[in-house]
Amino acid sequence: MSLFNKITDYDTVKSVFFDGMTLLFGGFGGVGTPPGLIDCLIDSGVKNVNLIGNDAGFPWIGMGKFICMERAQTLLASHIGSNPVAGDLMNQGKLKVEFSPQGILVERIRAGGVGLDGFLTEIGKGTKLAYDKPLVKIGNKEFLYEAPITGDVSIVYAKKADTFGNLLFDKTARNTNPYVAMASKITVVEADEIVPMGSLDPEEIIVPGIYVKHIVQSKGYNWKWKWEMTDNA
Amino acid sequence: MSLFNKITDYDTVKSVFFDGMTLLFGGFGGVGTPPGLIDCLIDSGVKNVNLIGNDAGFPWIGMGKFICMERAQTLLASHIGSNPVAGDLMNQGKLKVEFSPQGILVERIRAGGVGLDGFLTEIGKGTKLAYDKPLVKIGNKEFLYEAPITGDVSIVYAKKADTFGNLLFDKTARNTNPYVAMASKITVVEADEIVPMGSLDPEEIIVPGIYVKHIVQSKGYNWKWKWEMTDNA
Amino acid sequence: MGDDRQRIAQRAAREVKDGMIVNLGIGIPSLVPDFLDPSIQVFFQAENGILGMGPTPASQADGNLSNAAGLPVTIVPGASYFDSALAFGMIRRGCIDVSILGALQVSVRGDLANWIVPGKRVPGVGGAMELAYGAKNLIALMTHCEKDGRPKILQQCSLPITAFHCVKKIITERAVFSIQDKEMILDEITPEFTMRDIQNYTEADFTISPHLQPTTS
Amino acid sequence: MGDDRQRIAQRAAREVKDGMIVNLGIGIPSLVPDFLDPSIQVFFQAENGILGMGPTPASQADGNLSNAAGLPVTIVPGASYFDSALAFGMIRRGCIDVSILGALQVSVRGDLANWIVPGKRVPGVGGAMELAYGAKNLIALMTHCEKDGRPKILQQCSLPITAFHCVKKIITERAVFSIQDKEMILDEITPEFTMRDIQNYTEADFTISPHLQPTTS
Repeated sequence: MSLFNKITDYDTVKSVFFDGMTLLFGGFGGVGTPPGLIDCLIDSGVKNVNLIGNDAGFPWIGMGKFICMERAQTLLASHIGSNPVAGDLMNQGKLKVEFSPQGILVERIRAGGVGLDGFLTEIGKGTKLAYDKPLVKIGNKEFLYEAPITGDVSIVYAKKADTFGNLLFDKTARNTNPYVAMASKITVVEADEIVPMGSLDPEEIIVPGIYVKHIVQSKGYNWKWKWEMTDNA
Repeated sequence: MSLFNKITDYDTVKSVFFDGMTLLFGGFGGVGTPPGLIDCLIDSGVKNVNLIGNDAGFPWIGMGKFICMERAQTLLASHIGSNPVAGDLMNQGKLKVEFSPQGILVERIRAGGVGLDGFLTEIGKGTKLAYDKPLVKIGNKEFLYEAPITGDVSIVYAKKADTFGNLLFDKTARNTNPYVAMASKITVVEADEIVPMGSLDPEEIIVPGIYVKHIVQSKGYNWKWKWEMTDNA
Repeated sequence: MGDDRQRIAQRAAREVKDGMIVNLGIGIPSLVPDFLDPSIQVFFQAENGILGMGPTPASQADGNLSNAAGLPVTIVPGASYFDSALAFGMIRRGCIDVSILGALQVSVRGDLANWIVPGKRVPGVGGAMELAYGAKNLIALMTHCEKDGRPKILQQCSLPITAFHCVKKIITERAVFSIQDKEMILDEITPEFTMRDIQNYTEADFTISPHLQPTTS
Repeated sequence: MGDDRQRIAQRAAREVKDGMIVNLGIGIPSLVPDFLDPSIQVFFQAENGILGMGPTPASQADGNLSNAAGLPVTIVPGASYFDSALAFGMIRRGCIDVSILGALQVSVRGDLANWIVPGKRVPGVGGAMELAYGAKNLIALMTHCEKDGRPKILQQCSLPITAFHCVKKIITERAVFSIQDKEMILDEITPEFTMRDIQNYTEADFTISPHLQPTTS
């Protein structure tokens, strides 16, 4: 595992996960959530995980698969409507869900990823989502303080990675992945294609490899999208 | 000047500049500062301009050319060492210079460009640069509050623009340009190449055209770099 | 009910003008593109990371090209992909000319409630707070009443608020209201409904526009 | 003087180990690559927006490919370009293994002064504050004294501070000091200099390492 060759296998990645860890995951409605790493997370047997990501996926898609197993203790997300199981677990007290405005959440992850100590915004002021957030007065105006987010482990889905971990993404599968990749102590990338260093155009790299610890080869999405199903079963 | 065709000429751009405006400019040591727009700014005759950018360029390079004409009243930058004229004007009281840490400055411009109300950091705490910045206590820690920066006009140098204003940049000429492009009421882009909509790969676009108001054709750098000169005259 | 949703979307489509940057929420707003004047050119933004979204693909949908609801889309010439931080940067910065959102309730002052029905539905807040904060114009679409007839246009929302004082226009299958200076004005009534149909099923106080019109499609 | 700068850079090069991410400041630090062990592989980061910077081009320099000092450079395989916000994001986030900066003064507790001589030189602070904050290891390079012999390694800096308690090592043409727990330790003396040469020209209190060595190149 040198600076310049970070390719590994799913078995090695399993040992990166641990009970009670804070796990950041890329993806938006499952699009851009790394399918092989979700299975790897499930196989690892870890529990009491604190999840941070855009949403709860669908029950059979993305992080939804793991959430449905009741092995997450908390979820910080902007939306769980596509995964009714998450809502049920929340209402039953089995999953503590904290909601964040979607763009604020990804900015908080970015703040963690770029080493800033949080930011101020008026978004959400006066709503239930703001109840425990510090108010900061600057001049005559009051703002909500949004704290930076960092994790123990981040899982990310890339279209291409070189062996150093330089990443680029595919269309809307980019979404939160670039900042999720920057915000944890250990970042694991699942890539559709792994190429030698020097094969990527330096202009097209979205995430420089400096943030990446492990790279595994993807076999692509292993779930059906909702719109691919003949019925909603 | 429709949403989908923003190409114009330098004469039209002149009328965008005005006395006392706050002007944000892209570039790092002159690299990525739009040479044609600097000349256009000079030709426009405006004065008492409030400049915000990474540095003061060199006396014959980048924003340095304009600064040497004593038509800027303030400069917010991280570095002016490459333009001794700027230092002289500062020491003579003819140019009010405020220094910011380099990465903090570009983050402040980004904060303005993405509609956040500033951020917190420990960088610069206790130094002379922090003298008038609010201190914000979160938990037991005190941070400097860094305010967002926005401008009246931004000038930006792109490698390619399509007629909508989608932009991409060339190597290290990217630097602060993407965020400068987002942070003013009016953004003017000088591009080495202007192409029809649909000619750019949607993945390679760095700045979506939504931020751009005017596009002009560049003739490239019209100054000699320091390392191209036979002596330092 | 299906008809109502179509009718609301059809009326909402008239708010979208040539050259606009438009963000559509999930639910009824996602039907708006079906009713756009084909002579106008607009750019649809999606908060997962597209500017220049096109219609649903006729075939061969791509799992990595979807809108913010996770449904497959296409792109138009001039489109760009970016990360969601930039997508919301655009929204907060005021680059969206009109945002059309589904609503659960709207108050007389333009407060929007659309993210949770405590103890029952928990969709989550998504990007609605940012859209309410940043969009130049925010239009709320909803059926006029609950299924049991209870009004959704209220003096005060009973559901948790998404954002305060943000809705500028409400479009239902019965009427169109605008909200100016925290005051609600009835601008249009759908021809099949009477003034009493509106008054009895709208809790919020409103004034009637001197230019009151029948809603045309 | 030219020799001193080369000598300092040559010693500093030994601090750069295989597999490191390295950021070099302007001035003496920019000479460090000339002295690197050719058997090691490192990545140089530049705060204008490169990871994987290579040497000065032999010919055909590109005006749009420069380091943070504005001088032409090249890139190595695996390099990437990015904006300066991300460049400083890496720096603040602790991705830089070693940052080697030029200094005007360093205090006994590792305070760094390198951005302004009030009323005289006004270079500006550049990226030094962020590097001092974020780099895992910060090494300050400077000549041991002013031209008139006044020391630069002080109990307290007289020049405005760039960042407090950040310098971990000082390399001059005369000596190498490390700073641990706000205490300064003399680790090496260049063979041509005596202990008195160090003591007389260093204002800061320091202890002598039990492993004191002559500096080798």
